[in-house]
Amino acid sequence: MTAEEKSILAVFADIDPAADAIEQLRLLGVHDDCMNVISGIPVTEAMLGRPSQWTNVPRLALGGAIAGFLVGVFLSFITPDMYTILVGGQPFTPVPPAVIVVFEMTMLGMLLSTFLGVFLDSYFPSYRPMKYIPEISDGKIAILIECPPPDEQKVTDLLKKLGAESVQLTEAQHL
Amino acid sequence: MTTELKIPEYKLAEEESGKWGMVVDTDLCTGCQACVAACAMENNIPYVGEEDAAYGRSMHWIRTERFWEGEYPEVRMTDYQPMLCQQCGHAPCEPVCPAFATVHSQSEKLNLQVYNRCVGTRYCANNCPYQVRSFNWRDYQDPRLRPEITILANQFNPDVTVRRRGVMEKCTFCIQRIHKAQDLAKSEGREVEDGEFTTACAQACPANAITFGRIDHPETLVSQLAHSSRGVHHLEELGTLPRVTYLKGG
Amino acid sequence: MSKQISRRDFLKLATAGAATTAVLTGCGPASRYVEREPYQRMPEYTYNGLSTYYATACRECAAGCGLVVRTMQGRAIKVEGNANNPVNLGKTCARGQATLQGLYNPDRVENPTRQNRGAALSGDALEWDAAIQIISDALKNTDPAGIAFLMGMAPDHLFDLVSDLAKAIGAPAPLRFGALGMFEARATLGRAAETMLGRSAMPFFDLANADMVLSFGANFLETWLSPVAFTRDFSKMRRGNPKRRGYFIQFEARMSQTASKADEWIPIRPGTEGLVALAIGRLVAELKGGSVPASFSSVDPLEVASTAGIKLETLEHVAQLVVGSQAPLAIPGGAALGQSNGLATAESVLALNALFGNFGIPGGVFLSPLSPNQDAYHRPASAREMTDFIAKMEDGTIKVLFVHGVNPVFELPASLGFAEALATVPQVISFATFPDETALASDYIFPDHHGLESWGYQRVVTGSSQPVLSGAQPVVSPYFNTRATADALIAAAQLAGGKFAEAMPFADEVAFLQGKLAALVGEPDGSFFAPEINTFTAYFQQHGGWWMTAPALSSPSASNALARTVSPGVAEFAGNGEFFFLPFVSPTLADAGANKPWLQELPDPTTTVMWNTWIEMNPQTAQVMGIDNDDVVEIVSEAGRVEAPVYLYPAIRPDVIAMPFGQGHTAYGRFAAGRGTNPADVLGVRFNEAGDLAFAGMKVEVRKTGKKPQVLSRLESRIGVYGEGMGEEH
Amino acid sequence: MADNQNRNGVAHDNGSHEEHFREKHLMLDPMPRGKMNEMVMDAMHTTSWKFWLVFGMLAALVAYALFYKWGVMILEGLGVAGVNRPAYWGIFLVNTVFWIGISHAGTFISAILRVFKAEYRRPFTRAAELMTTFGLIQAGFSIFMHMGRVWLSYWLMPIPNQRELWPNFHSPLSWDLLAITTYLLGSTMYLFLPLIPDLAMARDRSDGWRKTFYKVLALGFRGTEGEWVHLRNAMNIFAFAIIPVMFSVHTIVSWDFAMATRPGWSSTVFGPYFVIGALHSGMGAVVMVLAVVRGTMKNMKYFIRPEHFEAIGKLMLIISMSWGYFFFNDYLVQWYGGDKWTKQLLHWHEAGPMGWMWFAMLLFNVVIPWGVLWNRKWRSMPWLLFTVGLLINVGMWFERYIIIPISLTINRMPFTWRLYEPGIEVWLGIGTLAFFILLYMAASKLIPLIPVWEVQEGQMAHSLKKFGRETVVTVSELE
Repeated sequence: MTAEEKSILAVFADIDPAADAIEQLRLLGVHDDCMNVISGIPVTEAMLGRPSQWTNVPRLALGGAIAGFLVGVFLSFITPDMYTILVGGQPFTPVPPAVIVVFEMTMLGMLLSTFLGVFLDSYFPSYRPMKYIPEISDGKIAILIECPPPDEQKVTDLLKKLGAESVQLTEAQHL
Repeated sequence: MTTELKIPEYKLAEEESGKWGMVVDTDLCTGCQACVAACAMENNIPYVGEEDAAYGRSMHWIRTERFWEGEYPEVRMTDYQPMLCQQCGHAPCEPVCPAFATVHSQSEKLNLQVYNRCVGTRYCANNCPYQVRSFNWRDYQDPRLRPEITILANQFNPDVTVRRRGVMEKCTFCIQRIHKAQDLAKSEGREVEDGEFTTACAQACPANAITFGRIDHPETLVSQLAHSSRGVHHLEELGTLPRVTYLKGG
Repeated sequence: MSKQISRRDFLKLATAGAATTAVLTGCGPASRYVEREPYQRMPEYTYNGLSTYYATACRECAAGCGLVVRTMQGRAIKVEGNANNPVNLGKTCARGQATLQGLYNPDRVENPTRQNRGAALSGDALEWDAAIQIISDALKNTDPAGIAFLMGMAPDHLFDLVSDLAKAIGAPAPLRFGALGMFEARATLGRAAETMLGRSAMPFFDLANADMVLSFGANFLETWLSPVAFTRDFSKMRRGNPKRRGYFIQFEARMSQTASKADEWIPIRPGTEGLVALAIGRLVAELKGGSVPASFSSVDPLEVASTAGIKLETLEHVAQLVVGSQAPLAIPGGAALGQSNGLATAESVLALNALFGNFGIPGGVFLSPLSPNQDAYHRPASAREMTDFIAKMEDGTIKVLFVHGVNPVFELPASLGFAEALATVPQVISFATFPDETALASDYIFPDHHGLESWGYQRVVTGSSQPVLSGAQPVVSPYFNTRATADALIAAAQLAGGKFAEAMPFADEVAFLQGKLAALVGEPDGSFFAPEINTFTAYFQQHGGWWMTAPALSSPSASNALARTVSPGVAEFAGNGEFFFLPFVSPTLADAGANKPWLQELPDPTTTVMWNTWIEMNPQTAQVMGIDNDDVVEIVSEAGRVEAPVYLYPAIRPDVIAMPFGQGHTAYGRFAAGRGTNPADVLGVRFNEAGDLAFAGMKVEVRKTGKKPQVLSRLESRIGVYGEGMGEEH
Repeated sequence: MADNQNRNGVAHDNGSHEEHFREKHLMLDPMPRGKMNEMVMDAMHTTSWKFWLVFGMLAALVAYALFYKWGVMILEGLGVAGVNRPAYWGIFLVNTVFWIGISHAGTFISAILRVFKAEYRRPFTRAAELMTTFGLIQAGFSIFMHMGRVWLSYWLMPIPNQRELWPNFHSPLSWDLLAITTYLLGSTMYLFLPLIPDLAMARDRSDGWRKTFYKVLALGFRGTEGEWVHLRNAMNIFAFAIIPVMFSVHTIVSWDFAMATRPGWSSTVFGPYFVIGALHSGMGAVVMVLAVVRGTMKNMKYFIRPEHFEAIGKLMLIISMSWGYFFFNDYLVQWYGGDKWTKQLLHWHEAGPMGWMWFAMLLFNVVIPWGVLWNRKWRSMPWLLFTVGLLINVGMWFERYIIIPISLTINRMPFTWRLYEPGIEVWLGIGTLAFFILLYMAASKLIPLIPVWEVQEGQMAHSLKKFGRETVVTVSELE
């Protein structure tokens, strides 16, 4: 998919017609991979009958948590040995305070990596031109057919028949 | 045949001895303030002026406390009680400092204050049960703010850092004197002898109420006095293991 | 104790450097000065990081304690006690410690100044040559009978020099005065010693060896006579003998710092101390059985108890304690003697000692030895003598007045009129180091060095059983353009020529000193032996003086004391006020400490007040009068009035008002001027039989001023110590 | 969340009944998304001269009270403040604890209520979450002001000095630093994630500098399936993870005190006591903010309705009761222990010169909230809740003031006891308050204060269902 290519963008006001349209398009031979749904509210894949989306966010979160845990361990058990200082008759590397440090660093690692995970998975930030129309943020559901469809006119007609508010050829533009 | 049960030697924290110790005989202390003045002169302690002094900001490293008992005519003043850093073995001030600015010396078994590492959170002072830490609330020693310091500064002890605003300080058991004595002893290839030097307060005390020395040597005067039956430790129940023993009562 | 040996070792180490320099370089003042250098620059004669220690004498009061001053790169860094000096044995008081703040005081007189009696330091600097010309002219052009010297209380080399000069030119002998001497009632002690102990000398109380001490107003732990020595002796009395702990009872209307260390504080009515002493004596004599001497039998203990405002049982209890003790000792002093019957009180207390049978035995009463190069005991002038002096100023007898080491405008009660009299003296030349009130009221100020920049010696009047001459030497070179008064006088006398030059045939101050020390050369029983004067002077500097190794106390006879009848009666009080007025010398500031910031910031031992003057009142009295802490009240006497904030002091008789002396300067530098008030402003012109001021013989009124309360700067917490703000019960 | 008014079974006319529901409940009063977008954008763009007046005054106040006065304090030292021995800590730490407390409400609403699917949260999660971030910024200011040598504060960061010396992790202040950093970063990220779709919405409806501003911030979000999935996953993780962080932050703040060997401070209940206290003041602050937003901003009466005040009021009542419980627990244990110093301290609290504050604290934190919030009608009144929220905040500030400088007066050395009298820190405290409001005002004009997509999602999920004669609200789970 390149930005120059034009794609069909069909805008629906409701979930039901959009779900119908996706089903019909699939019958028309438009592969799921060629379709993308853009919506102003989170519409689940199940509602639209779309295949499950893959996300790395939970894994990244776990990875971040582990990294944070290790940083916490480093801070509370390794750094005191680099320059040993006795305070208040406590051991150099006491466990109870370490629990706190390890906990905070684990959580920080997890939260940071979750946040970064969204960026990574969603390719944020991206200021390149993209296929989009502003009505989507009015709560509309748009189906974006990104592969050249088998029969452009037929698809357009079908979509219109199924209740699309508008069907248009869009090209990528600056948002 | 009986086997002798061997109990492993276990040392209570309380038995852990410090290296340097002090004994203050409150029966002898006359409250004369010579120790306070001597300490201020030795350690470049700033005076804060009337207003700040009235507001609890005076910076004496040692103060003589006294209370009243009863009412006139049966009124009695309690013994003067010089209060200074107790050089706790387990000092509550130490662990709470985030910058490691107050730490325990492993070699001298003293509670150190590292001025140039202090960022002024004042947590140590809050956590000091003896309230013997003083904070540089202002730049008391800055000649730009106090022109008289230009000339008064001639008496500054070059062995002691002059502290600026925002830094905590406290009694150090005159560590500069400890170091000097140790350096001298080392250069002469011997141990520091008891009584070879003493702290400024003990040196000045006209009543000989303050005795300073090695408390880890049983034969020194200070350790003998510290084990006297009149000896008490302040707030001992907190487990701070103070190195200053007060001799109380008649 | 092993400690003492090691301390001596320490001093040997410490003064070794000083000894060699002194012996090798001879003794001209200039040759001994070490220039101030930046700390980065290390001159070749110093070791990196090593200090040089000089032994000298403390000039903060007249006790004559020995000091060892640590210097570095020409700066005085720290004052320590001279462990060998028998007066203080290595110890110092707070004022001694703070002497450096006088040396490096920002408000010193920096140059010889034409002051012209202005309100502030004029800043009209002169050359020293011109200054010496002025002194010379004053000496030469004035009828010797019109030349007067007023000196500080310390019996030092300058006093000797001025005495010699005055004698040689036919001027009246110089007068020594100090507020401490006034509040100590030294003249009274001297007279009482004369009548009861047989000789006018300073009595010596062997506190260290006593086991039952009755003090009648003597504030010996504060400023009295030789406080460091007394504090050491007190410590020995308490703990010196492991078998017993000395017992201490103080009779005083207000709990002073000294009384606060007493096992029993008995607040008797002011002016009844003599009667109480006699009553105790009678009870003791009766308990012991045998005859009761006449002085004692004339008092009725029950009557005395009611006059003194205490219970008879208290006196009986004291008498029993005395009888049960081995070495009882009674000490008269302080406000007890500053009464109309002060002399009789002192005599009564000495008689009590005679009754105890403690004359000349350990723990008893002796006569202090004379200082090594002294012919007789010279006590400082009493207030009555000062009054005569003032009269001579007023009637024009005194044409030129030289003032050194004393600040009478501040120290004398205003009602004596010193300041007014001073204004009538045609020429006043001050040698003050600091711009004090008297110096500002002078025509010229030719500033002397600070004590630590000076040569000299100081005779020790009491405090040691050995005869002691404390030696002083400069520990640093003079910081400002000052000159030793001795040098200035020698130079002026030589400039004047004739009999003046003949009287002062010395090259400089040190030559004069050597002349005075010559008598001690070859003396065998001293702290050191030197065969000739230069070595003697070098050792004198190294040791910080010269003293006999053996005690030289003389034992008075008790028979005279017991035979004599004393009847102190009750003191008379001047004024119609409701309250007895009890001024006392501030233990931390004393008479001249107010210009040292660290002394100002030292909390008063009993009240913990810093930086101010206060008026002590019994809380019950204050409640009745509707007065609270920090309220500014006015004290009105027949002689004057003074204002200060109130401190509700729990340990003072309800009929007594007390106030510390030491603050209330109108000049004397930034730390002293305008701070607090001076109780001397309310003292009247009343004397006791010995000519001492009856400073405690006033009755005053206390008036509310309605002014904004002045919060006293206290170290103590009013919440924690007095429970303020803690509600009804805590 | 059904608000069932017809418990007595009296059936009303069906049509008016639904109308009634619609009036009351935002979730049952749907509006086209476009219309809602417009309303939110409109609210953001409409700025009256009054706004600028207040804004200017606050900006001047921030410049003077916060930055100028702080500069003075940095140059002169802490002597210009009221701290002394023994009250080494003063209003600086009172404010730190206070602002961290305020920040807890945002997380509570946007995380805990999200996890428990309390639907009424939807319109004001962002308003609350903004308080977290802005409150933490003020807490940061306050804690840095407190330091004697603030220019060396980087020494507390977990980085070594040239001798490999790291900070001391034994110190509760080090824990604090890590926890507050974690919380500030976490809550800011958590503020930002749900904001992305709204920023995209704003981007689509703006031009000029605002267009660029939103374009940059929206990161290129379009609302593709993948983006939503990643976002929702992340938000889920955040919602769960930020809760323990929130608890840890205020617990650790309480440990700054509880770790100390001081009478009154050394208490095991301080952790939860402080957390509840934080929520108490935080919820009070949320209602205040909501009342102001509703009262002053355009179109906000639609989004923020009495039902929200009613719901928060109920929470406030529960939290107030919990606070009372913890307070009593702490008090009782300290009292019963009978330690000499603790007894003095408790006495000092009540009978000392600041005893009025102790009683005012109980009045504002317990008596007034309980007296007002039990009544459904009363707690639906925005102005009344604003007042109660204000009083709770004053009361909670008093609580921290009592715990810190007033308790510091009493220690084991009665010779040093001294009352704390605030100095320049009053100005600095006012400065942080002004800065908080200023940031909030700026935010209200720069970012959509209402998470429109969440509101729309909620409206989609809500419906009315009849059970016999009774019409009830039902919510379907869309996620």
